Formats: sequence, C-alpha cells, structure tokens
Amino acid sequence: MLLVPCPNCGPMNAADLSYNGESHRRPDPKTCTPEEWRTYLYLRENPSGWLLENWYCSSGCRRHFKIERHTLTGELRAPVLPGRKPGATQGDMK
Amino acid sequence: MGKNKPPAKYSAAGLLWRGLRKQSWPRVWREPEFKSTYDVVIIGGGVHGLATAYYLASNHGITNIAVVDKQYLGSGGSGRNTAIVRSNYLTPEGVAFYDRSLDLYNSMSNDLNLNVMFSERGHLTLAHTDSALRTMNWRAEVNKLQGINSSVITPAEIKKLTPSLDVSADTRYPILGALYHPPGGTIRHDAVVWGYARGADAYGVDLHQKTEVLDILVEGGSGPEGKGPSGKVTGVRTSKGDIHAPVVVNCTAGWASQLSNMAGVTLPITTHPLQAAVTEPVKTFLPTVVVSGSLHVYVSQTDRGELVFGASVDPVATYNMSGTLEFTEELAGHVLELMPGISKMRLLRQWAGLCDMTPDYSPVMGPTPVDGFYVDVGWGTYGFKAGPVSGEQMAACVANGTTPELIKPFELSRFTEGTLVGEKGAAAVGH
Amino acid sequence: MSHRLPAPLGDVIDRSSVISFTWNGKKLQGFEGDTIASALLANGEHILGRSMKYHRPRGVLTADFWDPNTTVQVDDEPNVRASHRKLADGMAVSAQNVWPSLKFDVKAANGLVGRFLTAGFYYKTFMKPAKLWPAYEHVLAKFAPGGSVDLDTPHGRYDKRHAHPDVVVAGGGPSGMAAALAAAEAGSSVMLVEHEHQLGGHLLWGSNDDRAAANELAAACAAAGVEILTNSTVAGRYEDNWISISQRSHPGVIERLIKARGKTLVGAAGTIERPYVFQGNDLPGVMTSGAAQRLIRMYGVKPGTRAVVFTANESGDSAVEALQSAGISIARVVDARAGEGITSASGSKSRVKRVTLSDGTTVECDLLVTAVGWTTPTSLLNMAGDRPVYDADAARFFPAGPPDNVLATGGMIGDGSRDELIAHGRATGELAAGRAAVVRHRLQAATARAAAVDGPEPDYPADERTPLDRAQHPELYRSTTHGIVDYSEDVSSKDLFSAAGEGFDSVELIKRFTTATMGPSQGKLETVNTVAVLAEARNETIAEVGTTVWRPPYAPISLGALAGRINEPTRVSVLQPWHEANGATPILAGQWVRPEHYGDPAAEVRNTRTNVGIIDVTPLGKLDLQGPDVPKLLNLLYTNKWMALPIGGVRYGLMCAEDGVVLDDGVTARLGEEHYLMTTTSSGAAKIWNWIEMWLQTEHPDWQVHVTPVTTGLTSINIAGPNSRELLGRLTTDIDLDPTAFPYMNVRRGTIAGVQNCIAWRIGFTGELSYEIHVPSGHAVHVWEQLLDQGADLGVKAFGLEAQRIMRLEKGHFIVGQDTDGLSKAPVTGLNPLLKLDKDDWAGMPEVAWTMESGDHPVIVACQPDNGSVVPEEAAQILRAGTTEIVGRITSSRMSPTLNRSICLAQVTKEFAAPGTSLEVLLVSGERITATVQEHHAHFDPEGARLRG
Amino acid sequence: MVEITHLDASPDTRVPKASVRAADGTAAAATLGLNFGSAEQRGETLVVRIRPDEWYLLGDGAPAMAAGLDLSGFASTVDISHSRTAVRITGDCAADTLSKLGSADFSDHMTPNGAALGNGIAGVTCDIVRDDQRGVRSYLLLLDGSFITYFLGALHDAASEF
Ligand SMILES: Cc1cc2nc3c(=O)[nH]c(=O)nc-3n(C[C@H](O)[C@H](O)[C@H](O)COP(=O)(O)OP(=O)(O)OC[C@H]3O[C@@H](n4cnc5c(N)ncnc54)[C@H](O)[C@@H]3O)c2cc1C
Ligand SMILES: NC(=O)c1ccc[n+]([C@@H]2O[C@H](COP(=O)([O-])OP(=O)(O)OC[C@H]3O[C@@H](n4cnc5c(N)ncnc54)[C@H](O)[C@@H]3O)[C@@H](O)[C@H]2O)c1
Ligand SMILES: Cc1cc2nc3c(=O)[nH]c(=O)nc-3n(C[C@H](O)[C@H](O)[C@H](O)COP(=O)(O)O)c2cc1C
Ligand SMILES: [Zn+2]
Repeated sequence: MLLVPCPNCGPMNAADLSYNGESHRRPDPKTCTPEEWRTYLYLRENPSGWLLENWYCSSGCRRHFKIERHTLTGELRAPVLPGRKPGATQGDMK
Repeated sequence: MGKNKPPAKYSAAGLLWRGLRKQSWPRVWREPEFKSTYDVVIIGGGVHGLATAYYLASNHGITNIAVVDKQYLGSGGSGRNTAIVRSNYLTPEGVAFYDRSLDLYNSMSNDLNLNVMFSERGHLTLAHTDSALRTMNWRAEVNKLQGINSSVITPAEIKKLTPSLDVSADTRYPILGALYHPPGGTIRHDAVVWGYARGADAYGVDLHQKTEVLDILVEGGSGPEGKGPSGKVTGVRTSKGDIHAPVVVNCTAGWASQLSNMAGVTLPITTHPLQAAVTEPVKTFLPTVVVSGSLHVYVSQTDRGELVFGASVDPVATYNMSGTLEFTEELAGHVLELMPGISKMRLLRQWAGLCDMTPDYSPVMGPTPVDGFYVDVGWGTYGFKAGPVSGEQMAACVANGTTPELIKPFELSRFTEGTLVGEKGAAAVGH
Repeated sequence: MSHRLPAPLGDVIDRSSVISFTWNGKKLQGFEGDTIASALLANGEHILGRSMKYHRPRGVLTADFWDPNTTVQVDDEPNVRASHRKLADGMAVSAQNVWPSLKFDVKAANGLVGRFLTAGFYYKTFMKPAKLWPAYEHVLAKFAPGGSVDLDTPHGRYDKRHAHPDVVVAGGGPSGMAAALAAAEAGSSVMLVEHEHQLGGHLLWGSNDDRAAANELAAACAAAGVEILTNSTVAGRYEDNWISISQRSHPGVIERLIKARGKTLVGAAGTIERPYVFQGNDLPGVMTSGAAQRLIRMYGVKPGTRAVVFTANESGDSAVEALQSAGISIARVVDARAGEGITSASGSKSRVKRVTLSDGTTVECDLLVTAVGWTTPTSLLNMAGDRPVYDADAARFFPAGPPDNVLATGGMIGDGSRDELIAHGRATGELAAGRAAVVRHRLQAATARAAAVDGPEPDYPADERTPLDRAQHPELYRSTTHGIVDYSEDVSSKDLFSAAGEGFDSVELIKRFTTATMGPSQGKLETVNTVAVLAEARNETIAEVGTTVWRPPYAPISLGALAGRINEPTRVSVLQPWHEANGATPILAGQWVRPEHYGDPAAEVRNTRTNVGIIDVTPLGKLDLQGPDVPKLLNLLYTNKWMALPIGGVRYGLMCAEDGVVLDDGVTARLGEEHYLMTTTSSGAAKIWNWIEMWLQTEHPDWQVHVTPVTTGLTSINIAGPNSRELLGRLTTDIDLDPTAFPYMNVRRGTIAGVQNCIAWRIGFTGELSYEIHVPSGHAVHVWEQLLDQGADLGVKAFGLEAQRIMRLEKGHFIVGQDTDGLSKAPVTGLNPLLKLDKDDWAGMPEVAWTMESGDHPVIVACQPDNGSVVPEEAAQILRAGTTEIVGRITSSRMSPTLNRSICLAQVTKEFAAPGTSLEVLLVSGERITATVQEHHAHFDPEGARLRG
Repeated sequence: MVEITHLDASPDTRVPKASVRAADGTAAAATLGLNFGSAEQRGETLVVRIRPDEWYLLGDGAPAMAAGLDLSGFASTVDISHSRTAVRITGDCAADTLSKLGSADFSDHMTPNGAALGNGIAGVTCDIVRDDQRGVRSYLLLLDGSFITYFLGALHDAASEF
C-alpha cells in the first residue's frame, strides 16, 4: 500500500485517505462555454508520468491537499495544502 | 476470402492425423517484415485491435494493415481479463451492442476454426439490497424488451443453480435475489485473441509484436506541433521506425489516453487498475458465473478447476500493474460472505490490468477531431465481451467513412454535447 | 514403518511420539515431526498421486513445499502439501487426481493417447458440431486437477495483525539468520520469517557441522530479540515495503496474515533446486538431491535401495554421502562436471528401474537422484520492481538490482561456504539496519505526533558489502530426450517445442498456450527449464527469452487468512434495542440497521394519518454549520437561495453534482446568527460532509465555516399525524407550538420531556402535521418512551421505514437515487422553481441551465394505474402504446393504505409528462396495463393543508 | 493483559466532550495551544489537538472550559458528548490489540504517551489519544457512537488472545 505524505500528518497509508483525482481548474460557471465546462467535467490528461492530483486526509487531519504522483512508478513529491506554496512542506518520505 | 490461403484447418481428425504422423502444426501467424507504409495502422494487439483488423480484411477486403503492439499479443486487458461475457446491460444502446457481440461469440469457434471454449454457463448478478434488486428488475425489464434472456430469480432458485452460495437470510449481505442471464458465461480469452490474430494473419495482416508506438504523426492540426483538431493523421513513429498510413486506429484500452494525447486528442478517460486472482484448482463445484455488485466481487470456476475472481477497479488512477494486498483481503472477505465453505481454498496468483474508465461506463468509438485518427477505447472493465462487435463495427466505420448506427451512441462528441449513455447506473461491477 | 532409518538419522522426528493417520482409508503410523510425505514413504507408500493430464503415477520429487507430486486431500482441505504439512493425529489423507483408485486409474488411458493430447489440443477440436461443445466441456471439467472442497467447511478462526518492524528478513537459512542477528544487534526491530518449520535453510539437511551451526545461529537470533516466525511465508512485497506474511504457526488460529510495513526487507530466500528434463523424469523414484538428503537426514526415511546419482555440484556429492549413510547402495555416480550425462529413465508403471546414460549404458536402480543446479526464487524481488538477469556461467538468474529498501543476500545473489554466507548475511543485516534507521528517523521527523527525533538524520548507508562469489555451474536443463517440464500441469519439453514451432514465440505466450508454470508452484521449479527449452527451440539464448512475470503470493495463502476476522461495521441508533424489543423487523440500509416495520406497515400508515406516529430517523445525516459564511456555502451547494433565511427558519434544498445530476437533498435550519443545522439523506451523510469540506478548502478557503457531523449525537424522531402537536405539547414547556408562533418550515430549540438542548422543526415528509425533534442521544430513549407514554390516549404508535416510504410516496416526494438515477439532472425532479439560474454560482448550475434551455430531459411524474388494485413493479417499463419503445419507467410504487389504490412515481420523457396522459406500463408478468399521469406529485392532500395546519 | 472499558456506557459515566474549532491566530487557538497530534491533561480536562484547527476537550471540566473560551475571530464550539463515544483500552497488550485492527504504528517512538491521531480501527474511523494510566499503556478511543455495539465486539474479539 502506497504511503502518502500528508503535509500535516506525515506519511499515511493510502487507505486512510480519499483520492480525488486529477487536479483541474474550474471554469467560471457564469461565462464558460459548454465545451469549457465539459472539458472540466470529463476530459482528463491521464498521463503516464507525473500528475498533480487531489487527496483528502479523511481519517487524519481532514485537509485536502495536492500532491504530485508518478502514475507509473508511484513516486510522490511535494504535497501542498490549498493556499500554501509548493515546497513549504517536507518532500519524499519513503 | 482474402488473397492469402485460409488458416490450416484445426479439427479432431487433424489432431489424430498429425498425432499419428508425428507432424507438427503450421505457425499460427507469421513473423512479418516491418514495412514503412500501410493502408491502416492499428495500435494495440488486444481483442479490439485484432478483431478490427480481421473484419477489415474479411468484411471489407482491406488487408494492407499493420497491427502493432509494444509487447506480445494479448498482453493488455485481453490477456488478463476474467473473460465474462453477457449482454444483459441496462440501456437499450448497451443491450443491442453487446447482444451482437454475444452472437459473434457463439459462432466464433466455427468462424475462426479455433475452439474459444465459450462456456454458456449462465450469469448471476446477486442483489443484497432493495435498491440493488430494483436495479436488477430494471435491467431484466429492459433486457426482455430487447429479446434478451434475463430475469430476476429468487434465493431458492439461486440455491438450486449454485448450491455453494449461502442464501440464508441472516448474513451480513443477504442474497435477496439475482438477475439470471442464461446466455452469459465465460470464454477462453487467450483463444479469442489468438483466433483473431491467426485469422487476420491469414488474410495478410502484419502483426508486429514488441513494436511500441512512440508518437502519432499529425499534420495541420490546431494544436501544438500541428496536432489536434482539424489535423490529419499521416502515420505513427514506432520503436522500429516510422510507418506511414492515412488511417490510424487507437485500440490501446488502458493506454488510450497516452496514445490519443500523442495525436492531440484529449479523452474523457482515466486509467485505473483492475485486479483479478485465481485459486489453486479443485474439483468443479461452481457451475455459474456469480457477480455481486454490492460486494464488488465476481467469481467463476474454470474447466481447470481454479476459481477466477475479480473486483471493481482500484480507486487510485495508475499505470502500475503490480496489484495490491488490499485487493486480495477484500476479495477473500467478500467471497467468503457468499461462499463460507471455501475458506480453506488458497489464492494462487493475483494480477492486474489497466482499465480505461469513462464517466458513463460506456466506450468511446469512432472518428475523432483528427482526420483519419479513430478510437475504439474506453472499454473499462467490460470490453472483452465487446471485442467481436467492436471489431466488426470499427471495421465498417473505417472502411465506409461513416459511423454505423450500433456505435453512434458511443461517439466521442457525446461528451461535449452532454449526451452521456446511462450505463453508469447499473455498473457498480461492470462485468 | 518399513522404510524408516535408524537414529541418529532423522533430526526432526520424535520417535517416542507415534501418530496415527489414514491414507486412502488405510490405517498407518508416523512420528511427531514427520511430514505427511515422509510418513507415507516410511510406510513404503511411494506413489502419492497421479498427474493431471495423463494420470501418471507420481512420487516424491523435491520433498519440500514446492514438491509438485505430493499434493493430497486432508480431511476437508484440498491441495495440502504433503511434503510440508506436519502429520497430525487422526488425519484422513487421500490422494488426488485418482479415479477410481490410486493404483488403478482409468484416466491413465490418457497417457496412451498422449501423442494427440499435445499442448493446447483443445483449441484445435470440439468446434464442430457447436452443440456438442458443452458436453465436451463437461468431460474436460471432470479432469480438473486438485482436491475437493467440502462446502460445509466451517469458517474457522483466521486472524490478522499489522506490524512496523525495522527489518523483515525473508528466509531463515544461514544468510537470513545472520542478517536478522546483525540487524537486531545494530538496534533494529527484526522479524525473521521462515517458510519451513524450523530455521536453518539448507543447513538442516547438510553435514553435522552445518546442523550445529544452524542451531547456534537460531539460538543467537532468539537471544537477540528477533521475532522469529517459522512455518510462515513472506508472501508478497507491495508498494513502499508493505509486506504480507502468512503465518501458519500462531496458536489458536489456522493461519494469520501479518501486514508489515518494513523499513527494509532482506530477501534471503536461498535457492531452489531444479529438476532435470529427460525421458522418464517423472517416474516415482526420481528425485532431487535436496529431496534425498531431507528424507534421510531430517526424517530418517530411506528413499530407495540402489541409487544412481547424477550430479553437477556439491549438493549431489553430499547426497551421495547421505545415501551411503543410509545404507543405500550407489549403483553409479554420473558426474556432469566430467562430461557425463543421463538420457532417460525407465521402469515399471510405478517405479524407476533403470537409467540410460549418455554413453548408452544402462544401470539398474530404484532411485535416481539429480543435482543439476539452482533456481533463484527472485519472485519477492520482482514484486519490488527488480527484473532478473541471466548469468550463463552460474547457470541461473540473479536479481538486477532491487530498490534501496530491499536487499538480497545468500543464495539469491551468489554462493559461498557457510561462513561466507553468514558473513554476507551479517553485512546485509547491518546495512538493512542502517537504512532502516534513516527511514525511521525521517518518519518520526515528518509525523507530528511522533516522539522527537534524536539529533540529525543519520547518513544513508551506501552498499559497501563484499559481493558473494557466483560459483561456476554447467548449464544443465534438458538432456537429449524429452521429459516433463511442468509436473503439476503435465507439460513436457516436447509440448514446448511444438508450441514454439506453432509460433507462440515469447515465453509469456508459451506459458499461456501450454499452461507451463501456471500450476501450484507458480514456476519456482518450472520457469527456468521452460525458458531453457524455449531458448533451445527458438535458437535463442536464455537471457534473450527472459522469464515470465512473477506475482504474489510467493506461496498460496488461504482465503480464510486473507479475509481474517470478518469485520463489517454496522451502526444503530440508541433506540435500536427498543425497536428490537418491540417486534421491529430489521433492515440494513447502508451500514445502518433500522426498523423496517413493526408487523404491519399499512396499519402504521393508517395510525399515523389518523392519530400520531413516531419514527426513529436518526440515520438522517446531520451537520452542524457555524460561521459568518454559512449562507454563502448553502447558496453554493443548494440550487435555491439561502441568503435571507431568518433565524428560526427551515428550508428545503436540492444539491447537484457539477454535471447537474441530483446529488442529495434535505432541509437546513438556521438556529442562530451564525449557526445552522443541515440534514442530508442517510446514505449521503458522509459524502456531503466531504463535499462541503472540498468546496470550503479548495475553492473558497477564505470562507469562514466550521462543519461538524452530529448525526449520531442527535437522535432524530419524527412525530407525525393529526395528534402530533398535542403530543409534543405534553412534553415541552418552553416551545410554543401554536401554529402562528411555530409555523410550518420553522425550527425552535427547547426542552422536551425534561431534556434540554433539543431541536424541533416543523416539516412534513409524510405529509402530516409533523415535528422532527433532535434529542441529545444519551437522553433519546427517555424521550422516546415519554412520547409513547404520554401519547397513549392519542393513539401514538411507532412506525418503521416502510410506512414512511409509503407516506412519502402518497405525498409524491421523490427519493434521490431511487426516483432519480446517475443521469438525472435537477430539472428531472420537476422542482424548477428551486433551480435559481440568477445566482452567481452553484454546483452544477451550467449543466442545469443548458438542460432547462434544451428542455430535452425526462421528468418525474405521479401516476396511478387505472386499475387501482394493480401495483406495477418498481422498474416496470413504460412504453409507447402498442410498441416496445421505452419512454419511461416506474420508479416507486405502493398500494396506498390511505387511498386504497396503487400509486406510483415514474420517470417519463417530456412527451408523456402532461397531466392526464395515459401511460402503457409493462408489468414484469408481461401484461400491459394503463396508468394516468396525475396533476400533482402528491397523490394525497396536494395542497398541503394537513402539514401546514 | 488488556482491559476494555466503554466509558459512555451509562449516563453517570458519560464523558463530557466538546470540539473547539479555531483558526490560527484566534484567542481560542492561543489559549488551547498544543502541537497538532498531542494531548495534555489540564485539571479535569484532557485537551487534545486532534486536527490542526480542532481541539477536543474531554472530561468533567470540558463544558466549563469550552464555555469560558474567547470565541472571537473565527472560532466555534460544538458539544460532541453524544456524537463521539469514548472507549478506553489499557494494558501491556493494548497496542498489540489495536495493531490487529488498525494500521497505525503504536510503538513508543511513533505514538508516545500524549500523542493523538486518527486511524481506522476495525473499519471505524477513530480519534485515538495515547493516555497512559499510572504508567500503564492506555489509549482513549473516540468514535461515532452508532458503531459502539459492533466496535466493542470487534475489540474484545481481537483482545481475546491476550
Ligand atoms: C482484471 C480484468 C478483468 C476483466 N474482466 C472482464 C470481463 O470479465 N469481461 C469483459 O468483457 N471485460 C473484462 N475486462 C476488460 C477487458 O479486458 C478489456 O476491456 C479489453 O480486453 C480491452 O481490449 P483491447 O483490445 O481494447 O485492449 P488491450 O487488450 O488492453 O490491448 C491494448 C494493447 O495496446 C498495447 N499498447 C499500449 N500502448 C501501446 C503503444 N504505445 N504502442 C503499441 N502498443 C501499445 C498494449 O500492449 C496492449 O496489448 C477486464 C479487465 C481486467 C484488467
Ligand atoms: N538449497 C540447497 O539445497 C543448498 C545446498 C547446498 C548449498 N546451497 C547454497 O547455499 C546458498 C543458500 O543459502 P541461504 O542462506 O541463502 O539460503 P537457504 O536456502 O539455506 O535458506 C533459505 C530459506 O528461506 C526460506 N524461504 C524462501 N522464501 C521464503 C519466503 N518467501 N518466506 C519465508 N521463508 C522463505 C526457505 O524455506 C529456506 O529455508 C546458496 O549459495 C546455495 O547454492 C544450497
Ligand atoms: C481467466 C484466467 C485464468 C487464469 N488462470 C491462471 C492459473 O490457473 N494459474 C496461473 O498461474 N495464472 C493464471 N492466470 C493469470 C496469468 O498467469 C497472468 O497472471 C495474467 O494473465 C496476467 O499476466 P501477468 O501476470 O504476466 O502480468 C489466469 C488468468 C486469467 C485471465
Ligand atoms: Zn493529514
């Protein structure tokens, strides 16, 4: 089981977190076109490589954070809490 | 028939003859030379890619085709799936489509002259809650309207069909009923892959294994490097060199995004591992395929005696196929809920494959905004059973340049148009 | 026990303790410490089973866990490894794959037609006539190998445990023990895991010195505080050294799964001896040198009387010594290092009788021992991402380089004297401990709660071990004849040649076509021989062919152990004991166990409609929301407007996902200036809490809202019916229930039945005058009982979930997930006035707007069958009259006890939604009936006079 | 040896519990202090910083302490006496028992006395405070009260081997 470094709690078993998928920007709902909105809803880069994604520390600190994960090797780097700059927390914990 | 001679006849008599004369069988497929130009390049040597090639050749006379795979044939989902076939889907679109596939599977051993061991043993989807039972009823009703043999049966009837199931009422997940689909069953998945490969090869299709596509060549597109919408595909770059072709078909399932991104086409797909496992063999005792959506497990017993288990996809998207311990733990817990008597059976091997999951549990098929670049992807956890019909329809799509009715509902454009297919409702376990 | 050797041979058996068991019904005896196989051999039973396809008799081959020929049925347990499982008193042991008996097996006739049953023969036949395949299939299935399960097997006690050792050592041979010892001495917590029943590895069947050394090391490990797990297997290595260990030796449990997060893993799995491929290699009496030594030295069993030994290494030489010590005459030693070889063995059906050597001579014997080399069980290292590399000089595969937190030692990476192995093991243990210390330091430093770390992070130790030498070994895989490669799958080298000839050109395709390596030992004995034969057939090198993928588990684990104790959480409200004591039928809704009804749901409905009923609705999700920005949050998540809800007000709201699909619904009350209570559906409780946190933390981190789930803290009771005001009035002194003071859709706080801090709101899911009260759970039983006591004369009765479902249907309230589905966008509900497109933003708004614009969506309508006594099934399809075109479906249906007729909610296409439209409904029976679309969703009291009263 | 006690089994023994949410820089956060993941007994109240912005106040002193807090700025309290239920597990094998059901590392270096963490125990999310009793290893588990029947069963079952 993957160890995911929560910026608050430190390394956590992935099963203690919720995975919220690829991180993407929400368009302005007032002005966006259907294409833009549905791109946000459905289309995914889904790379085999580094991906910035959302995790929720559901049984620990209950913070949402972003982390870069390599989708082939499972490496993780630089978790960030929303509103914080990347690099403000510790890095690879394995 | 194509220009090449048809595949050597397999038969019991042949077996006897060659056995007596100690003769060996001819090759199943050639080791073809690598050519730099083809009419069609199909990426992915799984059941979808190979069936598309086979039907392009057999139904449309197009034989100057390369099928390229980065590994061996069937190394993707096609070689690692639990081989459950059925047609009792939830939506009319789904039902029509998978039913055609089942037809093709039924005649496949004959058509391909290779026994694919289709075992029409019946498929049970268990319901443990009222709402699951409601969904089963819904599916049964839609199915019946489409002429599909599928109905909801009672615990007593279930027990009769499959005595190893615990249908008592006092379990944590009591079995309240099941959707029973007699024509469903299992098939020898590798045989299907080999059958199409051998068939396609006989028509002259070149099968290039260990040939990885590194890039897709596109000109005139609106995106970076001239790729993307309104571009035109010109070929592929592979680990063995470039191939020029006006038509490129992406049949790479779990890797579909990677390949489509190479052409500048973004897909509504995320790649998740799906895991499976087998036990050591025991004398056969489980006559049907058993699926439980609430417990995220499905199981069948092969003719070799192993139980083959599957589950739902892992929650975390990844291209890593190592598999997890959690999967086996949950699987065992759930299987023993259903069949408490098999706690002493042992898990022999677990493995994983990649599934190209779409938001509506339905595939993405047909043309893309890049001219000449087709996709047959988004097959998620249910694409093996769709191999034959997909091949047939994609072949028609490519050969005729128009999207056949059967796959119209599955075009990529449905996502920008917001007309998703309604399979998600019943797809907790999509096998 | 005619074949038992005298002491001191037989280190592990206790001759003073006799054990009785049966073999195919026959009573036999063995000793404590015997394996089933050693006991059988001691009794002169040397055929232990028959092969899968050809049903050839089979005897001991390797005499350890991996022995493919000695799998037996023990009582209700199939596929027991007779060469590993210890004999226990009263065991009923029987042979597998035999019919009708071990000695006479009719399926052995398959052997005669073997020439036709080449690998994959079934692909080539049975295609025609298609109708016959099921019959053929039936026959094939009869040949399924293995034992049988007894479906009445009780689910015995299995267990699990987590562990966080610094170092896990897989394998307790000399190098593994040395590694564990050194790591423990360096301060690590260590788990030493040994697959066999005792530590020692290959030393256990070696010289006297070897055995003494093994005991010494084992004792030192125990003294150093190493946690020693014997008869346990490191079964898998997963991401970040998540290591599974199957422990078969824990008292009181059949098998237990240990999940260890090892900071470092040391692979010390040693080597596995390879069988040799030649004609007759599966005859009983042909065995590996390890097998012969184990049988003689460990179990004191005489495997034969006259032996030929084919040796290429010191293990064969040592076997010669062992055989001599057992008084077995050595007919011939065939030394591969001197260029000698064997080509075939032959004999009677049941035993080897002679061996033909490469020079053509034949030698009579009843035992053929082979020592042709080793296979490295790289499986665990492969799971860690390593890919093995072939070394032709040493004639085996070696790991290429596992990740930093996995280290290998001993036979897995080289060879050496006992002392050299121990030295390397020690160096590996020290390195593992050093690396573990760094990982431990980092973990501690990164984990807020952990103890403070001492000093700076230690340096990460580099690997400076002196590598073990790799002994030269001849490449010996197959003789000039064909023989069995995979014993459990009955695959011969000839099968592999013919498959290669047919074009199954890679090792993975060969595996799948022939099933070689797919049996119970998963290639540990077979893979390298398969690869070698394929290389030969394709004229490639072994390195070019490579191996197949190894996967977990290293050795099979029982489903029982993987499941462990089955812990499936369930939840109950504090009133559940009352419900059960009062005849409630329980129903499991998600994790909640709830009362479905108390006997007669229709009566419960009628009582509620005429008197008053109370229902426990505790599972309703409840979230306490505080902060100045709660209205903004509500405005964002609900489709309607929330900025102007007054204190004391309650409002209904609908939530959508971003794709516009209905996500949840519920009511939210404003309790104070900055204090709200939100309810969600029971099944949505956890989801909506996460949903809110997600919006707050990621999209609007500047908003000030605190969310606290209080679902269980407040026991929720709905009091419904004409007498509800009267009833509640009797219990509260400080809540003014006068309809003008406390109107519909309002909330009050106060004291109920003497319990302070209760919340009461007036809402009406059932359509009656009703109050939903939320009581601090510790006092809920008291309040519930007071309601029943005080309301006895008012006719108060408890009602269950089913009565509530009926009443909500009578009122036409839809249920998210039942009347809506995964594609139902908000306009499907028909609640268009609640869909406020003039707000700036709300979740799902764009999709809802476009859907409303297009108008192209189904809608929920109420309908009534024209024949009121027919209740169409939930899921019955609605068709365009006279056709099979689906235009909708019944989503909810019941017989209404209030209206005495059937009532429904349905989803239909727009075309069929107008009131008065006649619908054609296809019943499950196949009958078609008609139903009429109603004016309102509510079948009953559409104006809401009752609930507003 | 392990001893398992459901502290809230009866109204008399129910542990008063408050949750305090307070943003960085508020008066309440300053008053309560502590590092995230740690706990401290203050008079009759066990104060636990269970999340970066959330404290639990447990024990007879909790209501008064909560009521006495300055909630200016962005801070709030909720009485969770009835939402979360408290189970104490004490004894030399307490950690071994928890390790059968939960994946956290309960060793002294990762979870010393006074540490607080969240972990799933037998499938139920628990807030756990290591709170040794007179030198004997002890953990206070706080979980959603609706699970308690199931939970005690699982805990006793796990402890039965010790
Ligand atoms: C464990 C498991 C169980 C399943 N069970 C079922 C089931 O019971 N029933 C069912 O119907 N479906 C099931 N499925 C789903 C099914 O297996 C797949 O949907 C189906 O096999 C997809 O076939 P395909 O031909 O599209 O892709 P694949 O068979 O995956 O083939 C894709 C090929 O593309 C190749 N490729 C990828 N990238 C490149 C590149 N850059 N260059 C060249 N080649 C490339 C890969 O090597 C691969 O061979 C299951 C899947 C899994 C993983
Ligand atoms: N194996 C032999 O018969 C033999 C004989 C003579 C010399 N040798 C040489 O000795 C060396 C091997 O010594 P060693 O100390 O490395 O190994 P070893 O073979 O002495 O011991 C390895 C031990 O690891 C155990 N094991 C393997 N996988 C395991 C797993 N996944 N979980 C738990 N236990 C597991 C085995 O049961 C075995 O007892 C090699 O160089 C070999 O050539 C071996
Ligand atoms: C239906 C089915 C049955 C299988 N049965 C076995 C089996 O009996 N023994 C075995 O070792 N593997 C079995 N496998 C698994 C394969 O060995 C292999 O793990 C799988 O095809 C994935 O390939 P990989 O492990 O090489 O990545 C089976 C696979 C499938 C799909
Ligand atoms: Zn955290």
